[in-house]
Parts: sequence; C-alpha cells; structure tokens
Amino acid sequence: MNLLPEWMDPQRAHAFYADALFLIPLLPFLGFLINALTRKGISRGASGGVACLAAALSFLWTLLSFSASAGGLADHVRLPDGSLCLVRDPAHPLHAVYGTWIEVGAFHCSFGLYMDQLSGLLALVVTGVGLLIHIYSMGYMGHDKAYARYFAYLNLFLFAMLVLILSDNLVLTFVGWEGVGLCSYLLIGFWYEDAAKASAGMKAFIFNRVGDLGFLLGIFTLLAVFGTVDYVAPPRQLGTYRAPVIEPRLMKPTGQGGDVAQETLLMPENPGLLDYAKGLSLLAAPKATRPLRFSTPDGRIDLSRNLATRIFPDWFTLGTAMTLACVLLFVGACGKSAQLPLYAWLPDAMAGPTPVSALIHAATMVTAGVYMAARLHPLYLMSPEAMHVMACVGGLTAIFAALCALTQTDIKKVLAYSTVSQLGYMFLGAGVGAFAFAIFHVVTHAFFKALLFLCSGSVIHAMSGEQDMRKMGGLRKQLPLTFITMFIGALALAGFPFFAGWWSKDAILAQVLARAHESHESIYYLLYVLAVVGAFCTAFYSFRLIGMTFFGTCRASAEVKQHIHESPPTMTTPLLVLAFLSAAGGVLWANSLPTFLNFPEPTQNANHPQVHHVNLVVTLVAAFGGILLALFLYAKNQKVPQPAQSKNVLVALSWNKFGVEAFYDKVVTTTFIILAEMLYLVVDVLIIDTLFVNGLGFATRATSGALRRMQSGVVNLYAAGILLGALAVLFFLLRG
Amino acid sequence: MLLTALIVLPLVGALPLLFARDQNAREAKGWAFLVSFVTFLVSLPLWFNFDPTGPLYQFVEKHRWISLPRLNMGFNLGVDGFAALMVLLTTFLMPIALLGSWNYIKERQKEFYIAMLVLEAAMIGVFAATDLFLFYVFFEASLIPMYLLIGIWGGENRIYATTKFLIYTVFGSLLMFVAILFVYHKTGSADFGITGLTERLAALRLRGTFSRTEEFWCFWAFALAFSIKVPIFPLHTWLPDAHVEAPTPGSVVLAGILLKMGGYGFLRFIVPFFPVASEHYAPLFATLCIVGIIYGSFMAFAQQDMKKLIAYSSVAHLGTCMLGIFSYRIEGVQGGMYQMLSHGISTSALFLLVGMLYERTHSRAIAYYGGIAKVVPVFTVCFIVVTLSSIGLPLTNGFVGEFTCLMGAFFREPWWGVLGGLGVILGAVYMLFMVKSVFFGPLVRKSNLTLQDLDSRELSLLTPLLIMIFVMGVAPTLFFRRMQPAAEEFLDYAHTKKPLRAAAPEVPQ
Amino acid sequence: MNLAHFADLLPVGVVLTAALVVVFLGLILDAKDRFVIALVAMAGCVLGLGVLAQNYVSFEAYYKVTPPWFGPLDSARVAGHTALICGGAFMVDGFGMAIMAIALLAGALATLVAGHSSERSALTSGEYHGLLLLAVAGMMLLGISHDFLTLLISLEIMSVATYILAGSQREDVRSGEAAIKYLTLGAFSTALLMLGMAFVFGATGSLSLNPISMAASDPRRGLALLGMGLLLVGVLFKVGAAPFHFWIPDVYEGAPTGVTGLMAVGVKAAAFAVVARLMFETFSHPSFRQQWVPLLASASVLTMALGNLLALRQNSIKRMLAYSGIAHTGYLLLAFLVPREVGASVVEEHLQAVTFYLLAYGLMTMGAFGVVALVREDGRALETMDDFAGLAKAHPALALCMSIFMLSLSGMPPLAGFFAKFMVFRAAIEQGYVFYAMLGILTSIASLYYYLRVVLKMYMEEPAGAAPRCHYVWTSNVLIYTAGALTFVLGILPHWIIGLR
Amino acid sequence: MNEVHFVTLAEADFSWLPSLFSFRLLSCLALATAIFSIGAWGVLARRNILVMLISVELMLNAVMLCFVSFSRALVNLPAPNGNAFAAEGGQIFALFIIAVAAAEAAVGLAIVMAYFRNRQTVDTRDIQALKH
Repeated sequence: MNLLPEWMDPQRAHAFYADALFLIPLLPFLGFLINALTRKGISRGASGGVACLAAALSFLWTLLSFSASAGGLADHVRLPDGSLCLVRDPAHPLHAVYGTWIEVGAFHCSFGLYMDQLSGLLALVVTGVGLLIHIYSMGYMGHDKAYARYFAYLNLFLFAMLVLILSDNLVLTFVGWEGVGLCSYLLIGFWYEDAAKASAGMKAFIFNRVGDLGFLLGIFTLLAVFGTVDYVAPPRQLGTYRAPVIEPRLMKPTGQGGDVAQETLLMPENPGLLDYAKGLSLLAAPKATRPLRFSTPDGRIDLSRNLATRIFPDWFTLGTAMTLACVLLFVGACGKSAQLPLYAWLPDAMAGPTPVSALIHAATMVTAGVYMAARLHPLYLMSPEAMHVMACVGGLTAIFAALCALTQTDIKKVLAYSTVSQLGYMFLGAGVGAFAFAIFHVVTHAFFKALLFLCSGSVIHAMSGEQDMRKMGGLRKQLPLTFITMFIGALALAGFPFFAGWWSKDAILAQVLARAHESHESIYYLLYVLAVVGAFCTAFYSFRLIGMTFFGTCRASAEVKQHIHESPPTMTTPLLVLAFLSAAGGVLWANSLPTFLNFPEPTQNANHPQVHHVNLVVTLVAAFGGILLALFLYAKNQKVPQPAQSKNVLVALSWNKFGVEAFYDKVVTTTFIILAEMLYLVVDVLIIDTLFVNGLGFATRATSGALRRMQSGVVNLYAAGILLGALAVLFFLLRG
Repeated sequence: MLLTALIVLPLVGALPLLFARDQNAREAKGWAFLVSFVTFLVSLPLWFNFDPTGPLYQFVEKHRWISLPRLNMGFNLGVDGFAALMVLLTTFLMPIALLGSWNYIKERQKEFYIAMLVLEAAMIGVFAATDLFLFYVFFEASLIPMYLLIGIWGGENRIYATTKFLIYTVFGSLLMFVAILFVYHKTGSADFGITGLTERLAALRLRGTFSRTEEFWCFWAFALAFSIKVPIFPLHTWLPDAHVEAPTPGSVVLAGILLKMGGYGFLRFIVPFFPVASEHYAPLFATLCIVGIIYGSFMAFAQQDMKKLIAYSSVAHLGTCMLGIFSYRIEGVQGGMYQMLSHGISTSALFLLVGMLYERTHSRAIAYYGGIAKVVPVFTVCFIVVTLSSIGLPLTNGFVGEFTCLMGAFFREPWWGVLGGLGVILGAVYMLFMVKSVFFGPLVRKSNLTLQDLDSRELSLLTPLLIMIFVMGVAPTLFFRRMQPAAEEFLDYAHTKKPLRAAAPEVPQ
Repeated sequence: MNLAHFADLLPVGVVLTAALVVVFLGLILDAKDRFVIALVAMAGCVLGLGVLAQNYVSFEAYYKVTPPWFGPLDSARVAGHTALICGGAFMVDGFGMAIMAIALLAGALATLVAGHSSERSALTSGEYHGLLLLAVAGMMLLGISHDFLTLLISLEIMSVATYILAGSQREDVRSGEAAIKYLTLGAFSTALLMLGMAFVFGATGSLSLNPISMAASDPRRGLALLGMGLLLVGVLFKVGAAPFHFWIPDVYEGAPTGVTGLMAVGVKAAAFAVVARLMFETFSHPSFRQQWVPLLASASVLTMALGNLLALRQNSIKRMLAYSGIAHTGYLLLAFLVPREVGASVVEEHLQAVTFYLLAYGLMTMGAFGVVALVREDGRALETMDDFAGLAKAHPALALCMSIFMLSLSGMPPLAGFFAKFMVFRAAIEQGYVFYAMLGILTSIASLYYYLRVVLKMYMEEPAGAAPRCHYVWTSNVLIYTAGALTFVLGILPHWIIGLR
Repeated sequence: MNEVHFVTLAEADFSWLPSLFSFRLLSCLALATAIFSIGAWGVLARRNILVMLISVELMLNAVMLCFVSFSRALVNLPAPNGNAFAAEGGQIFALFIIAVAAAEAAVGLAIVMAYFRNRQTVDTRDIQALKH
C-alpha cells in the first residue's frame, strides 16, 4: 500500500518522511505537555480531546511514514571481483539522525529515528490501539477527578513507547524502555491514595529495574565487542560500500591457525550492530570459535572501538560474547515482558485503571521485550545458547501463567496471567527462530487482549467497580455489545480457527514442532507439549471467564444490579473496532509476514505436511477441548468456585501461583529489610562509629585523664622528674 | 583577573555584613543574596568564553605571593574544563542555597550569611587554584565556615556532628600536609605549581630517586584525606551526622560542592602525582567504591530520617562516580566528572525540598508524613522529578553520569560494571520507598491537611535546578566537550604516558 | 668599647632606663593615674623596638654577617667588622636581634595586658612594671649573649624578675604558689645549668660560646659531653620541654595573666635563643651533634605528645594554654634537628623558622591571654571554658579575635600559626625526620579538639547564668585587635617578616 | 677590647693533658659532686620550702667549687687552654655565682614569707592548689 501523494516524487517523499519521523513521538509529547502544564486550567473535554487528537495525529503520521518506508535490514550482493558487499535493499527504511546525545571517548549515541517494516508495524499498532484506548478512556475515566493527569500520563506513555520502537540505537531504545516503565509506575499508582496501588506501582518499577540492569550490561557487552550501539549505519553512509572491510583471514581463533575461506566483505562505514551481525554471519569461519578481534591490521574498523579483546580473556570467543550479550538483553526483556522469574509485577499491575491495563500491560509495553529480540534477531541468531534460553523461559512462562490463570476469580487477574502466558508464547516462538511469527503474535495479541481488557473494563464499569467474577454472571442480557465483542476476543485468545489468535499461535506452535522435528532435541518436543497444554488451558480459562461473567444468573448485590447498564458509545466503539481486528486481523499476513518484514525464514519444515497437519490437529483439539470443557463447567451449572478454600492440591497450587509471588513478597522483602537494619546497626553504628571513631576519641581522653595524675602539684616530685630527665640525658650521653 | 574577582567578590561582600546591626537582618540576607548572584553573573564567562579546543588551563593568572630563596608559593589561578564547571556549580548553587535559607535561619542571621559568603570564596579558591599550597590553604579554610554553619545553626545534636565532621576531615588533611611538604622537598623545593610538581615527580620516578615506598606513603597520605572527603566506604560515617544536623543551606553546600573536593583531589593530585601507587591500588579503591554503592544503598534503605537517607544515597552515588574515575577509561573518567556535577544538582535539590518540608512541619521523619501528595501536588511533582533524576532515569542528568561511569567500569573490568550496576536497582528501591511512604497512601496525619504548597520563592529557587536536571540529561555533550581535555590529560598521567615538558631540577641530596 | 657597641646595646639601655623611670613614677603618682605607668612602660618597649629597627637599618651590612653556625668563627670575622662585641661577650647578629624584637614585643603586649585591672594595686604599681621591663632586658641580653658569664647573668636577671612577677599578686594564694614553684624549680635547674657550664669550662678552659672542636678520642670529651648534657637540661627546662615541663602548667595558671603571657612568649623565645647558640654554635661539631640531635628529637616527640594529650581535658583556659605552650615547644624543637652536615644558610633557614614561629606564637598567645584577662566578673577572673559560653553574643568582636587566636594556634590556614607550623615541619622533613613530623601532626589533631572547644563554647553554647561580661579597657583592646590583625596578616604575608635578614 | 685573641680549641696542643687530672683536682671535683648531690637530695626529699632553697644554695656552692678548682687546675697550664684569662674567668664566674645565689636567696625568702603570711605554711604537701 502506498499512500504517497501522486505529485510527490518517491525519492523526495522518502527523504521528507524520514526527516519528519520525529513528529510521531513528538505529537503525543506535546499532548503531554499541554495536559501537564495546564493542570486544572482546561476543561475535562478539552484535555481528553487534546490527548486523543495527539494520538490520532501521531497515528496518521505513522501511517503515512509507514507507507513511505519499505525494506529492512541490509542484504548482500557479490561484486564482479568476487568479494561480498553488504547493501541495503533498494527501498530504504526511513532513517534520520537529529543530533548527538552522548559522546564520550569511543562511545557515541545519537538522537536518531529508524522506521523499517518491523518498527513501522509496531508503531502502527501502538498508535492505533493507543488511539482507540484514548477514546475509550474518555468514557471510562469520565467520573475521575484527575482527568488531565490521566491523559497526560497516557500521552507520555505513547511518547516513550514510540521512542522505544523507533529509536535507531540501543541506548535510545533504553530511554523509551525506562520511560514506559516510568509511565506504568505512574499509571499503576494512579489512584495513589490507596497504599496497595502505590506499592504495586513501585513493585513494577523495581522489577523492571532488575531487568534494566541486565539490559544495560547487555548494551555494554555489545559496545565492548562492536564499539557501537547503532542498529544500522547512519543514513548518510548508506551509499558508501568502500571500507571498512571484514576479512575472514583475520577471523582465525587466536590459538589455532586453520585457514578459512579467502573472501572480503565490504561494509558501510560506521557499521551498526545489525550490519556487523549480517556481515559476520556471511563469513565462512565457524562463529563459535571466532576470536573477538575482527578488523584489518590497518584498522579500517579501528581497534579502539573494539574493546572486547582488552576486556575479555582469549578463550572468550565471539560466540560466547554474543551469548552473554543476548542473554543479558533477554534478562531485560524478562523484566519488561513479565517472564519467569520476573513476571510477578504484572498481576499486581492490574491495580491501575483498566484502559491502562489494556494499553500498557497487555497490548504494547509488555511486548517491548519481544520487539527488542526481533529487532536484534541477527545477533540472537549468532548465539544458539541464547535462543535455547529464550525458548525455554518462554515455554515455561507460557504454561506456568496459563496454569495460574485457571483458578483466578478476579476478572482482570485472569487476563493478566493470560497476558504473561501469551508473552511466553511469543518468546517461545522467538526462541525457535520464528521472530516473524513472534511479532505476528504480538500484533494479534495486541488486538484481542486489548479488546478483552476493554470489555472487562466495560463490565467492571457496569458492575460499578466490582471485579470478582463470582459476583457476576448472566450479564449477556444487560451488556449485549460487551458480551459479543468479548466473546470474539475470547475466541481469538483461545485460538479458535480463523480468528486472529489462531493464525499466530498456530504458526508459533508449528515452528516449535518443526524445530523439534529437525533438531531431534527432546527439549523442543517437551516445549511443544507444554505449549499445547498451555493452549488447552488458555482456551479453558478464557471461556471460564466468559461463562462466569455472562452466563448463568447474576450473583451481584441488589443495588449493584440496578445500576448495570451498557457502556456509552465512546467505550463501545473501540470495542467494535478491536473486535473486528481480532476476528479478521490474522488473515492479513498469515504467512507473508516473514517476507514482509524480510526476516530470515527460520525453517521450511513448518510447511512440511507431517509437521503441519499434526500441529493443526493437535492445536484444534486443544482449543475446542478447552472451550467446551469450560462452557460445560461454568456456563451450565452454577456452582461458584472457591479456590481459596479448595482442598484440591492442584487448585491450591494454581491459586497460590506455586508460591512464587509469596516468595517475593514475604521472603525477599523481609530479608532485604532485616539485612539493611542489621548492617546499619552492626557495621555503621557499632563497628565503625562506636568502636573506631568514637572509640579512638575515648581512648585519647582516657589516656590524657591518666597522664594528668602525673602533674601531682608537689614541687619535690617535679624536681625529681627534672633530675630523672637529667640523669636519662647524661646516661644517654655517656653510654659509651 | 576573573577568577580573582570571583574569590574576592564574596569576601568583599561579606565585609559590610560584619558591621550590619542585628535588627536589619532582612537587608543583610538581601545583600548576601545579591552578592552571591552577582558572583554568579560574573562567573558566567567561565561558560561562554571557555574554549574547549584551547589550552588545558584557561583564565590563567599568576601573581607573585611568597617568594623566598627556597620557598615559592604563587597566587596562581586557572581552570581546566572540569574545574571551570565546578566553579560554575559553586556559583550557581550558592544563590539558590541562600534563597533556600530565607526563612530557615531565624537567629544570628548576618553571621550566617558571612559564613556562607566566606565559604563560597574558599570553595571557588579550591577549584581555581593551580598552586598546591594555595589549594591547601583554601581547602582547609573552607572547613571553618562549614564547622560554624553546622555547629551554630544545626539541629539538637549539632555539637557532636560538627566536631566529628571537623576532626574527621582534618585528620586526613593534616597527614596530607606532611605528604605535601615531603613532595615539595623531594622535588627540590622549587615551587608549588601543580603541573610542575607532577612533571618533576614523574622525572624523579624515571630517574629512580622517588622510590616506590616513598610514593606509596605519599599516596596513602593524600588518599586518606580525599577519601574522607568523598567519602569512600569505611570513612563515611561523618557524613550522615553532618547532614542531619546541618541547616538546609549547609547540607546543600556540603553535598553539592564540598564532597566534590574529594573526587577533585583524586583527579587533580593523587593520580597524576602517584600514578604507580594509584594503578596499584585502583582495584582496592574500586572495590571500596562498589562496597560503598551497595552498602550505602542498604544504609539509605534502613533510615527513618529523610536527610539521613539522602546523605547515605550520596555515599552510593559518589561511589559510582569514583568507580568511574578508577576505571581509568576516558568514558569512566568523564562519567565520574559528570556524575559529580549531576549529583551536585539533584542532591542539592533533594535537600532543599526536604528542608522546605521541615520548615513547615519541623520533622524529617518519613513516618511523620504519608499521603501528602494530595495536599501539596506541586511539591510532590518537583520531588518526584528530582527523585527520578537521582535514580538515573534517562533524559535526566542522573542517567548520563551513572551510565558513563558504569560503562567505564565495565570496560576496565566487567565485574565492576556488574556489581556497581546493582546501585541502579537499589537506588530505585530506597528512593521509591521514601516517595511512596511520604507522598502516597492515605493521609496519616490530620495536621498535614494544612500543609502549604510551594510558594513563589521556593518555586523560583527550584526551577533552575529542575531545568538543569533536564538540560544535563538531554544535552550532556555541552559538558562532556569541556571536560574532555581535562580527562585526557588525567589519563595521560594515569597511564604515565605523559611526555615530560620540563626536565626536573636536580634535587639536593 | 666603640660607638657601634654602644648603639648595639642601646635598646637594652632604653628598656632599663624605662624601668628606672617607671619605678620612680610608681613612687610619685597616686592611684587614679596609675595607668600612666603602664603607658610609659609600653612606650619604653616601643622605643626599644624603634632603636632596634634604627640599628637594623643603619648598620645593615653589619648584621648581614653570617654568624658561625656550624663552623669556625672566622666566617664572622669578615673584613672590617664583626658581629661580636664587648670582647666577645655578645653576638649581635640578625637572629639575636630577632629575639630582642620578640622580647620587646612581648614586653609591650604584657604591659597592655596588665593595664586592665586599674583597681588592683599590685599589677599597676611601679615596681611591677619595673620588674617587667627588667625581665624584658634580661631576655634581650639572653638573646645576644655569647659567653657563659653574660649568659648566666642575663638568665638570672630574667628569671629573678619573673619569679617576683609570678608572685606579684600577694593576696592571691595561687599567685604565691606559682612563684614558689617557679622559684624552687628554676633555681634547681639553674644549678644544673651552671654545673654544666663548669664542666664545659673545665674541658675547654674558656667561657665563650665559640665552637668547640674535639676529636672523638679526646679525653676531655667526656667532661664536655657532661657539660653539654647539663646545659641542655637547663635550657630545656626554660623552654618547657618534657620531661622538664612540670612547672609550666602550675606557674602559668597561678601567675597574673600578663606575666603568664610574658613567660609564655619572652622566656621561651630567650631560652630558645640559648638553645640555638649552644647547639648550632658551641656544640655544632659533628662529634657533639650526633649526640644531641637524637636527644632533642626524642624530647620534641615526647613534648608534643604530652602537651597535646594533657591539654585535652583542661577546663581552665589558662592551664590549657599552658599545656598547649608545651606542645608548641615540641613543634619548635623539630626545627633544631640538623643531623647532616649543612651550610650555614640552611641553619639560617631553620632559625628563620624558629623566629617566625616564636613571633607568631607570641602574637596568638598574648592575644589569647589578653582576652582571658578581660573576661572577668566584678574583679574575679573567669578562666574556665564554661565561663566563655555565649561570649560571641555578648562581645562578638572579642569572640572573633579569640577564635582567630585559637584557630591560629591549632594551625589553621590562612593564619600565622599555620605558616609557622609549615616552616618548622618543612625544616624537620628536609632533614629527613618525616616520621617525627608525622607523629607531631597526629598529636596536633588532638590539639584541634581542645582549641576548638573554646570556639565551640563561645559560639555554640548558651551561658549557664548571665552572659560573661568584660569591662572595657582600651589598652587591652588595642592589644587584642593588633594581635588579631597581625596574626591574620602574618598568615597571608609571612614573607614580610621572614624576608628580613 | 676588640683586639683580645680568641682561642679555638682546634689550634690547641694537648701535651699538658696528664697534669690536668692531678689527684687534687679530682678530689675537689669529688667533693663538689658530693655537695651537689646532697643539695639535690635535699631538694627532692625535704618538704620545707626553706630547706629546699637552702639545698639549692648548696648545689650552687658545689658549682662554685667546681669553677674555682677548674680555674686553679687550668691556671698553671700553658696557653691556650691554661691561661690567665681562663683562671680569671673561672674565679670571676664563681664571684658571680655568689651574687646570683644571694639574689635568689633573697627573692626566694621574700616570696616564701609572702606566701607564709597568707597560708601559715611552707610545706610543699600543702602547696598544691595548682595541679593536674
């Protein structure tokens, strides 16, 4: 699709949109400023309107820029002289560098924005879903006092998220990364008078910080190896393929002298991380044994930027370095995308307003980790170990969270755990190399999970704040629209054929199976099994939710009952749009996505009939089984689950999240506090201050007190002292 | 003459206060503020006329002072990029601190403002001196006003705190005094010019007449003095007491500028003078810094008193900054310098904010507050912004410093980066805990319902700090560009790669 | 006896004349205009200073003679003139003149201190000031005497006068006790000193202070060493070095404040002059030096440690200042450690350090005692730390000066005390006594504590009862403010003084 | 008196050494030492200020004896060590010591009297208002 105006010559249009990329994040930021600075200055309508307008404009501009951008990472051609040459595909991504941010020694990072298919797609999702949720919020938050503050935060979030996605280097990504963390902190604790909500926000921030440290260290490692944090070479130099050069001759591991293929690879100047990755992947020598120093002796990639050899020992090969970097970055992803073991903040994050849960904690922010993995996939592909880790963590999280979701009674908690689980699927996909499908799932998940949250929001709105599903039921008559849309969402989530979720999840599962099939590693079979069980659970809990909420008879109290009403159009319109997307959103690029993003096709085996059919059957069985069982259990008979009192071990485990969160809340926190107090009292107060500092002073005073007795006041003794002194002197002199 | 003017201005400004009468204290404080503000204006050329591409030292002045046969002290001033920024920080913070003390100081006001102005002069002198003796004079002279500030206008336990502060600090600096004399004697009693001394010491080392033992002794004498000032881990216990007892402006100056003298000493003297010893002990000090980061954060978490919490957080932050310096990598060194500046900004802001709260309720106990965000929204916003800058959120000053420091540390020795990085997490833990329990949750104390939000004076004195927080976060290159030559010079000395410009004179045996 | 010699001794003559005049005035004046006496006495000292300066200027070449530090006398016999006068009885060199100047200054300031208590007859009487001036004359002579005989006489003039001065407040028991203790111990130590002189005389057959050079094998060396030891003991007693310091706290505390000041400054300066003459000239021969340098070194460390430690817990400011005086003696002794063979110019530097230190110390101490003397309630002197609480509120200017003195004593820049310490420690370090310097510095950290206790009391504590009052005495104020200003100026521009020579 | 010739011991000859230590001088010195020690003992041991002062006088006398005997021993030696000046010097010195002793005794007596008038005691054990 090309939305370029006819009169505009493509080249100039491309340049124009590239330079104007900054508008995309800037517009929401302006919205934020307006809402923040004129606190109570403008009317509620105005502030909401400003926010929505900002989001809408930003969405439009993203759409235009996206239509102008094309292509993605560098590709390579073989020059007449037989040497490889790294080139961009003819349709350049939009790339603009607006100026230097930090420049210290060898380190340089700039304010630069970069939109290729990947970031463009996600930017679209963010702004699009964001816009819808803005509109929804105008209805949902209608009664709230801090209306302006809410929208200010929401716009700030959009800004941060867009910076995260569109930035052209890791550090700027980190800015967005922490920025969204801040916004989620502020929005979870939006109703700060409630201490629990405030601490939930803090919990989120701290868990994210743990991840962020990993992210930082990952950045440092990459810096040490490649000396740059840019993803790709700066736009100016796209045309130049002269130097520097990577020569495989120099790729020999330091110890051994085996001769590898003699070929040169021409790269743009100041190559970015992805250029390096691409270039290295093109070279013959096995990555794992490649020493970290890769450069020509005449330093056409100057050595000063490659610190790795100075930092890491000799045995530390490129492969190891990549593993280290990727795993560290993945730790960051775990924090942001709520993977084991750092997931525990996300369920608590439901303390925030429901639209926030929909936007930040379902659709966009939490998928940042997946985006990061996809963005850096050439690096991940260089390190099988990191991929293993990612796949395992993803698979485990998927099943773990799905199990936890089974017994939750708080409608939003169910969705929260489901989000964690779905994120697990994404990482599972990425882990087996199906980055494209991971992104695909990000997109579809954004649609249906946002939908589900908004619907739950509408339900809660109708139930005047009640979130416990045990007090709901039979709402399908009062809330028809909500019911239908949420049903669609549930189908999508459960992976009902031809709904959005089905396409993406099925693709991921297929990839896992294919991977297992070709690598014959039992671990992947295991992961596949887990994933399928997870899928069954997903289907089950999603329809358990539907059943408990919309079927049966209403269990709410009387006065709640009479307030139940369908939500205003500001809220239902977004529901309809999202419902459409979650129903049809998958068809768009069922299988064309990899080529669209021009990601490497991880494996062809996915379409291998054996794999394909097996997977198809299995997933369908899982989905239908789950749905039917759930409807049978919760839509028909009316027994309300009391997981808290349940004698059943499995239920208890699931209800208590296998003790993980208890571990964090009780053990970790308490030990931390006790440790701090102990250290303070023992080391600071007792040892350093009392023993040493004041002890020294006391000792001196004591000595002085003792010595004062010498000054007895009796003249004779003084004379004696003098005489003794004299004798000592004489003795010293005449000692021989 | 600019630097001289900067030193003399506050002193001259303090003179009329000497003869002021107690009843017209308003005029006194107005005058003091005016003087400090003028000083700031006068110091602006240090920013605008400083040429990063020019010679290392600029605004150089050389006046003959004491010149006896074998005893030459010059009144020599000059600033490199970093020193210029420190002077600017001083002149920038001082008017703000004075404005912050507007209602805080109730009795003996003119004495207070005299002390502050003298202190300013001394601090500027410390950063502007290019003569070791002159530096030492200013370094010591800056103690006395601080001693009085804490001791006279401090809290209930002020005498203990101020005595501790003074004895602690002087303990170090007196040992350094002996070392200075020794170095001077070693280098042939020619003069105290810092560059000259450095080069002569290097020459002596080459010639082998400056033995390893001697160097190590001198190193420790210097290092003790400046480690106490920083403060580095086991020597930090004077800081919390001093901060808790000091009046707000005192804390601002103490945290904002005085502590920086420690790091400044390491940059300017210790490493250039004794590179071998420094290199030898760099791992030790880095370890201490890391311990300081983690331990300081734990301490901060354990505190009930906001000021004490912030004081301990300074221990952690300056640990990061020293870690960067000891990494001996350009990133780390510049990061350390930057961290000093940004810490000066954000911690001062924090102390000012806490001070404002204290003025209203006369309590610094975290437990006393809770849920006051609703009552004082503007105050809350300011506080949270400053908090975020102090826990190093990107696009604020805190991040740039911390990031570069850790990067340098990581490049020198990955483990340093990893362990030092824990500060990133812990910092968030204790700061957010404080923010949560002070501002969020239900309003615990009815009396706090009547809290006044920031008035125009307080806003106007916070605004420059808030602006700086973001300016330094978004456009750090402005500062890095200026620091770079200083940092490179430092590294040349540190790696003993410095080509000796002047041959050392023969040392009389 | 040519004119030059007369001119050299003229300052002493002036002081002595003043003494006579003062005694005479004491007889004729009646109580109400007694203050004239003090003024005349001070005028005498000032006049003496003037003459001294006049001599310095007019006979400039004359005093540029490098005295025979570390060498035979020949260097002093440069063509045309010699610093030796009166048949070698006196050596009027720059150092000697510096000591004279300090003694005169001490005298002048002491008269100002004393001037305050116009109601107390003893301290304003003619004989009091007469004795004061006599003591000053003794100190001056001691500074230049170059012969055991003159040394003994001037020492006795000084001592006997101070004995009496110490006890001049007859109705005050403590004053009497101070006098008794000072007298007994003083006489005792003088006896030791004289015995030393006798032995040296026996060994050399000469009473002059000229350098003695004896081969290590010389049988008389033992005798000479004995003499040296006893002389050392005698002078160390006068300067108040450990372990001969016992008299100092008691006497300083008991004696009238003005006298205490005079003792602390003048006696110390004169005695140090003797130490310099003996050690750097008479016993400068290496075979002696290797004996006395370690003695002085250990004495110095012991003195610094004891002085500072003991001062730590004093509550009477006078007593604290006494102990601190002991500590300062310790610092000063550091400048006398010259183990290696060095040129006379280096010794000159060391003596410059000593004289500057003495001058600075004189100013600070005199000023401090001046303040102590002022702070009093209906005649009763307030001398404890607690009496000083809240002085800053009552008398800001006085408190400021007092804290300047205290800080300067503790060696805080930019005050005279700091630079003095700087010079002395530098001297020690250049001679390789780094370790001793370290010890000295460590002890001086303790000193910071007790000096600042005074500041702390004045500025940071509320008085228990009424704020301390001190009745206005313009002479004392002159003294205090001059001393304060000079302490400051000498701290910033020390080379004005050190440059002289 | 400028033209007096000063002796530096560098240019001395030591031929007379044995005679210096003739037994007479030694016995004199021994006596002096004895008196001196007695005096010192007195200062240390006796509690009465007056007695202490007298003991000091004893010490001074001992010193005097030393001087005289030294000059006696030196006078009959050849120059430069033994010389008329030396002999005179010693004896003059002795005279001065007498004067000094007298002065000290007088002053001491006066002071003690003054004190006695206030306190009716001259016992050192009672004279310790000032201590520590």
